[in-house]
Amino acid sequence: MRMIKRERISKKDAFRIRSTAIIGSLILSGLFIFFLGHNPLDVYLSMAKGAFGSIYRIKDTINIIIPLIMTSLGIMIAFKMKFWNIGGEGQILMGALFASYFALNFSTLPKPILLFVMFIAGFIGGGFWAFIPAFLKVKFQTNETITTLMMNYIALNLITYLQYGPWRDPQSLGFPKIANFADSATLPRLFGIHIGWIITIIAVVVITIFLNKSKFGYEIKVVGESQDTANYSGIRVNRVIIRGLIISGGICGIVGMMEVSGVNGTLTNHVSAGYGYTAIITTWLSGLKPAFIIPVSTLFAGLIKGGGFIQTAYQIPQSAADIIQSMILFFVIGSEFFIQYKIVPDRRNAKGGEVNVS
Amino acid sequence: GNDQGEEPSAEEELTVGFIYVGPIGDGGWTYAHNEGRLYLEENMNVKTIYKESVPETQEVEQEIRNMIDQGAEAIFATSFGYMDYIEKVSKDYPEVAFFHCSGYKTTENLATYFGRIYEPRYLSGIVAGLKTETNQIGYVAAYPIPEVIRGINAFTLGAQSVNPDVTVSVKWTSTWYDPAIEKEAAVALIDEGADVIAQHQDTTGPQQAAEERGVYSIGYNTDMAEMAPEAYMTAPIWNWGPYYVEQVQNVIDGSFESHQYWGGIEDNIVELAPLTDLAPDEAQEKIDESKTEILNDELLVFEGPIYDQEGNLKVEEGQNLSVEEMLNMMWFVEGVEGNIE
Amino acid sequence: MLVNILKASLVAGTPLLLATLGELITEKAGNLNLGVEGMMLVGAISGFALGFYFQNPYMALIGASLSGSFAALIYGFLTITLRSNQVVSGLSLTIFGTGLSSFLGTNFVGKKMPVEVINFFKPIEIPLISKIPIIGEVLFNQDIYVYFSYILAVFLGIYLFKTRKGLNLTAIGENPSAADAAGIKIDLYKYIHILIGGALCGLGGAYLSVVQVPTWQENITAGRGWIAIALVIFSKWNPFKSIYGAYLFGGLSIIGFRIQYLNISQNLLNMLPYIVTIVVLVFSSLNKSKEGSPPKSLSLPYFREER
Amino acid sequence: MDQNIYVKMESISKNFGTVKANDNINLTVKKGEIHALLGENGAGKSTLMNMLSGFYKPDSGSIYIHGEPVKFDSPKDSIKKGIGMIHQHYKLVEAMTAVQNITLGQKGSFFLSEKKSKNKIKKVAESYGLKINYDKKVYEMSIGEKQATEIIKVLYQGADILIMDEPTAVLTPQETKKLFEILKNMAREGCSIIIITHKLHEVMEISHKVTVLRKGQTIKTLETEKTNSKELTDLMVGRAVDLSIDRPEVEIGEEILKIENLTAEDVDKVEVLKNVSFNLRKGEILGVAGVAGSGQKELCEAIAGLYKIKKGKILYENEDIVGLSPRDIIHKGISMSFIPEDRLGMGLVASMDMVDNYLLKEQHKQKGIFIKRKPVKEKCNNMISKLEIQTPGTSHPVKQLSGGNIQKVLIGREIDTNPHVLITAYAVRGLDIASSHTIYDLLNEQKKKDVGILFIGEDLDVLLKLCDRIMVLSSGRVTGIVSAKETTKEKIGLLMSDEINTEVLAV
Ligand SMILES: Nc1ncnc2c1ncn2[C@@H]1O[C@H](COP(=O)(O)OP(=O)(O)OP(=O)(O)O)[C@@H](O)[C@H]1O
Ligand SMILES: Nc1ncnc2c1ncn2[C@@H]1O[C@H](COP(=O)(O)OP(=O)(O)OP(=O)(O)O)[C@@H](O)[C@H]1O
Ligand SMILES: [Mg+2]
Ligand SMILES: [Mg+2]
Repeated sequence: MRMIKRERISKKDAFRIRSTAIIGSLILSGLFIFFLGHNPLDVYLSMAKGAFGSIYRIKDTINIIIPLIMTSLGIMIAFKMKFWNIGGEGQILMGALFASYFALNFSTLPKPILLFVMFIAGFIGGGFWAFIPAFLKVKFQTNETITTLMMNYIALNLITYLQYGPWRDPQSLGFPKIANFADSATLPRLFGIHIGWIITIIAVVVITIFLNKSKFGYEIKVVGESQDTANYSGIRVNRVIIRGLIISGGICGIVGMMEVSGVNGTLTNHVSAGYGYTAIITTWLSGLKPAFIIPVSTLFAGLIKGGGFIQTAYQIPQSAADIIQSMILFFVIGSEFFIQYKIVPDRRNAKGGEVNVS
Repeated sequence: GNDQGEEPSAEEELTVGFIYVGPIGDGGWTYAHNEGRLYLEENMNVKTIYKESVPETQEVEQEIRNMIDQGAEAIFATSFGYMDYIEKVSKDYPEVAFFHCSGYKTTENLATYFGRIYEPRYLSGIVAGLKTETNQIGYVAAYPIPEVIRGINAFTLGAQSVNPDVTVSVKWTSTWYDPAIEKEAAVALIDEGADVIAQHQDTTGPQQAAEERGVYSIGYNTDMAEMAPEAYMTAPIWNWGPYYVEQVQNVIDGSFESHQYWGGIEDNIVELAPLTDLAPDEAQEKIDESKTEILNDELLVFEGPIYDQEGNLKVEEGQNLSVEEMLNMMWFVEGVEGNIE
Repeated sequence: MLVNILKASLVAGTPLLLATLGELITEKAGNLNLGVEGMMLVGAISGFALGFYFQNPYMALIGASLSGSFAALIYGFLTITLRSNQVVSGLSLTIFGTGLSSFLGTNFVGKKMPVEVINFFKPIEIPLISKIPIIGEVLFNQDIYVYFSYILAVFLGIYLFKTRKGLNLTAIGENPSAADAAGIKIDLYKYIHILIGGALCGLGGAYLSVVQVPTWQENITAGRGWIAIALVIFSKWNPFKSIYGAYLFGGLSIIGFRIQYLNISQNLLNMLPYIVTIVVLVFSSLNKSKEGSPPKSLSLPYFREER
Repeated sequence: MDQNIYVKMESISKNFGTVKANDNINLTVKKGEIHALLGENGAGKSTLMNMLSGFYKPDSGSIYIHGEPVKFDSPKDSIKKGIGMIHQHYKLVEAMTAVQNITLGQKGSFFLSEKKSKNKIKKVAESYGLKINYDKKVYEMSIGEKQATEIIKVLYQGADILIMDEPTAVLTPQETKKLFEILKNMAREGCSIIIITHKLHEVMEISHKVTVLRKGQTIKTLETEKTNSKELTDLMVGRAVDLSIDRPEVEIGEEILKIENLTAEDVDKVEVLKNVSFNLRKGEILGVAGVAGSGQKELCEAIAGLYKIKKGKILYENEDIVGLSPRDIIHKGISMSFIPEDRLGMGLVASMDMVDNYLLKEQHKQKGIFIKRKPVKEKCNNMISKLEIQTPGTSHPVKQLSGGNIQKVLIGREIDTNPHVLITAYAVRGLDIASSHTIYDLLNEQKKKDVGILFIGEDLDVLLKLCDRIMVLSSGRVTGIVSAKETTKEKIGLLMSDEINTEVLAV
């Protein structure tokens, strides 16, 4: 047997391969669930119900889908430039922090104005947090994987510091809690979900157009493919990287703003909820295409939600849900191989023998 | 809807939900609550469901709704940060009884509960005060919040009640949960001369440090005797089970009412773990004495005169700290070395 | 005081050093494995569980390293044989390792490592040299795990820079196609080094659960795996330099307890290691020499027939 | 079977997707024979050799080495059978020294001993008259040195079957001559050598036999002595072709580009251009000759704004453009086009299609924040038909095109901007004869449009036939500028070897 690269694969075949992978992973996880003493089918059904089984749950799941899509969009822009931004987590936190500053200190502003200010502040907070590694990268060629990761920890400690120190709500009996936002700082709801979903839909459309049709989106792609070429063709590479990263981080920052304003109603060091890391996976699984980010994020949110649900339903520990989630991931990731390559029988050497390898 | 995983049992048993902030395997705070849940299951014919590692975000609301979907009629939420979310949800489900640990907001059907762990901490201070030879006790603590500070103060007062020369040095770790870091903090304290280590942390890291360095220790949350047999003397511990049984019984009987519960030693929700052989000989006697006084309300831990670190008189002779003042305590008593920052 | 800080830094740096070395040789083979945290956790629980069951320190070590390798094998199969994206495979491995370790660990919470194991890992004074002022106490009065880790770093340094196999490995990380043309078995090398890397990460995790705080607690590594990944870059893919990196970082993570009288918020002090990492990275990137740059093929899959 | 038949490949086929790279190819090479492989770009030469060296696995067919059937699963298997290949793109580890590269993958003691290895390597190398600096890192090496390292590596592995894929494409005539001496030497010692080259005179000079491939098929194997360039070309292309290079007479116009005392340094502060001065006039092709690494690349990049200049002036229509970035140069409307040496690394984006590659230059002309692809698509289609570019369409990634076609896309794009100055670096490197001639024709066409062309070349015959003047660079200095009609290969060769000849500077 040997493998060869596929030239092209039809959508149907690709779909077939991916579905096979998912079914394979379900069978394997099913065995695992079976050994835990449950009926796998029931558990899967329960997962689906847990994620999409009622209006409430659908809303809850959408509350995860929104930040996942937005963060993936942000990270994708950086990834297009081959700038490995794994700092989504910190950028979300900083966006949340900046937005919270206005929510806490300017709550008397009229609601639309305050929300707009918070939105911009969120963008700036995340953008600023991404700007630092971007600047270090273009100025000193500092490895961005590490700097963005380190920035996550710094942001987390900064918020913890504020939460336990200067920003602690004096009314909370000394508990380390930042005050709840006033109504003027709370995102309005539409169909029972904060309007972040509208922002998200707009963002998907805008970013799709931005990447495919705008000059800047085009420049981002060129820089990602080859900096030498970009330079040669008159693109200011450093500037594109810095601007691109500000947008990338800014979008993550908006996630932070939406989470504090639309979901939690206050700032805590949990707002990022791991979206910055999960989005790396969803971004990659969607092949850096905005349109695919939506279904992938939806499935992923379902997996998170459903996986959490079976703990209460079956007392299957959270850790088992993580194991199932990672098994599904392993299969899906591995299946990409069969989309890119084909295994064919080795038909060489009709007459010949083996090479005599000592 | 009701999509329980298991077949409903013959009799209509009550379902009780627990929401934990950490993993039940933390060996500390959540572990102690989960022990309470198991105690409840053992002692009553109820079904319990739980969810671990629920962050203090809006996710709490979701988990509560999930549990109610599965028939939960009583829900215990065991972290302060859940307060606002649980307050909100409690209004949506007036038929469900909610219990929130360590918070202060109540509604018609939302009660709060907590324990005066500072009482057993005071008692554990006595053990430490008697044991120390260097008169320097180390205290590894997570975050400077009133709950922790109150414990440190009570501990210090307890130690001083038997040994006026004692100082308690505090090291903040900025984490509830990192065994290695907590251990390192304790090691630093030992290096600075402490010969007894106490902790307000959720892992046994500090116990380990004491064990290794040949000094003595006071645990927290649960009995940690097994973890550091050559260091551990006792621990202020949580005992949530009886409260859970009592309250669930109330729910079954239909006698549940919203309340603010802050139980002490007399309620059996907090206690001092049995002393080990390592505790000084006279400790048991001293403790029994103080414990009786506490039970009789003769001894109140924060009873004047109490001076703060700068020597200012904070509580005058004959005065007591009010509950409010205790809940807002952000100062150290005299004899504590460390900053609240 | 200084001696104590240094000694504690070594202890705090040991899990980091082992994991850093594990990731380092993985990256030398051209594979970026972001699953260090997962491998450490799997190693930590397996080390604890086996040590506990068998009351035997060797079983703990074997358990930790084999389970780390097992986790690495999943990653290796995905990225070597199936040529999957390394970043995503590694992240998934972290999810898997975190889940698996806490799943397996449920029964071990609150259990204590038997004395046989604890005694085995007590500090051992090395005769004579432990009497050298400062250095002796810091370097030669530690547990055998600490000795093992820094000796291993030196061995790995020699292996990478002075042996034929090390040269071949470096070539694979730099230019797999050239290595292939030179007749080096790329996949075999990758598998072996990724598995060894996993074993070292597993051992790093087990240092926490078996030696440092000999108990099992969920998520016992508390993010150290990520720091190890940073330390590989910090040490410029040089095992010798990873010694200072790990100990410096270990030191920074505990220095706060030693200078708390300065009255700086612990939360702010906690940022220190991360800020220092960035600053050091910036300074080291000022030096533009080709030495100490990442393996060129890092995180790129290799397919011989690809153009 | 005959032990003297070192290589026998029988009905070898290999497909890449739908591309039939090799279709039932046969090849036989005897002991001591130098066998040339000839064919247009994409004929399948490299593919065939990659199968012989274990890099690719054939879809079907048989291979016999020294009469024994073999089945290679990796290059390791082929090395064991005494096959060594020097690839079109060198397989060297940049960050390692020559010794390290050569010892790579070799059996031996566990610990490395540089000294012992070096002595052993030296012995092998010197027996073939090869000399290099063994401690130099590959990234510091000139192309010639890299090649020598590759050859030594293969010899050190004990190969008696040597495959060289376009070894001379990047060498100067002197270096080529030296290489051929070595190859002849090796053949005498009993090695079999397979060499791929696009230069017919080299085939005639060195080979005993030549096999012509076309579109993946074996066309014919001939004895070199019994054939000639004309026949080979016709076999290769499949029809009769004209191999002469035109030099259209155009009235040389006014000066458009003037370089004065240009000096530039590389990152290690070594001067790579030293006081370079020359001028370029409208309607002329100024050739630049020199040993590889004499500063040609830096000169082009400096003019295009891509290389930092230490001192000196670059006057474009009397305006100094030193210090301007490529973007500024483009935005100022300076009509200058640069066709870089590294087409897929600098001139084009490999994974993008033709339209997006065209946009690299075109986007600057479009107004607004959006990109308009429609008009560009039209231009691309025009280009395809005008330059006869072989491609499935404008939305096909350029990396999937053959080298010649990629080069046409690049040149076509640059020419479409109607430049006044056109700078090309190694425009025909790696291109087959037919493609090369298309490029020459394109350049001549531009010349007729009064464009000033700076042509960096490596083939002196081509420079002599195509250019109006030739400037020679040596170690970053201009050692002479001569009129192409009045000079000879020998004279230029002399200038290339570092001796300033003030007489000829006067031209
Ligand atoms: N790894 C590969 N993947 C896909 N297609 C390939 C690959 N290698 C070669 N091809 C295709 O196979 C055909 C033959 O290519 P090959 O490189 O063998 O030509 P060649 O004769 O060496 O040409 P050149 O003179 O340009 O080097 C071309 O169409 C080429 O695009
Ligand atoms: N020399 C030129 N020829 C044609 N169009 C030009 C030229 N210079 C600028 N333009 C166009 O004018 C517009 C504004 O120019 P410019 O590129 O400076 O925009 P910009 O927004 O400042 O770019 P950047 O974001 O890179 O700074 C752009 O659409 C650009 O393409
Ligand atoms: Mg501009
Ligand atoms: Mg070729």
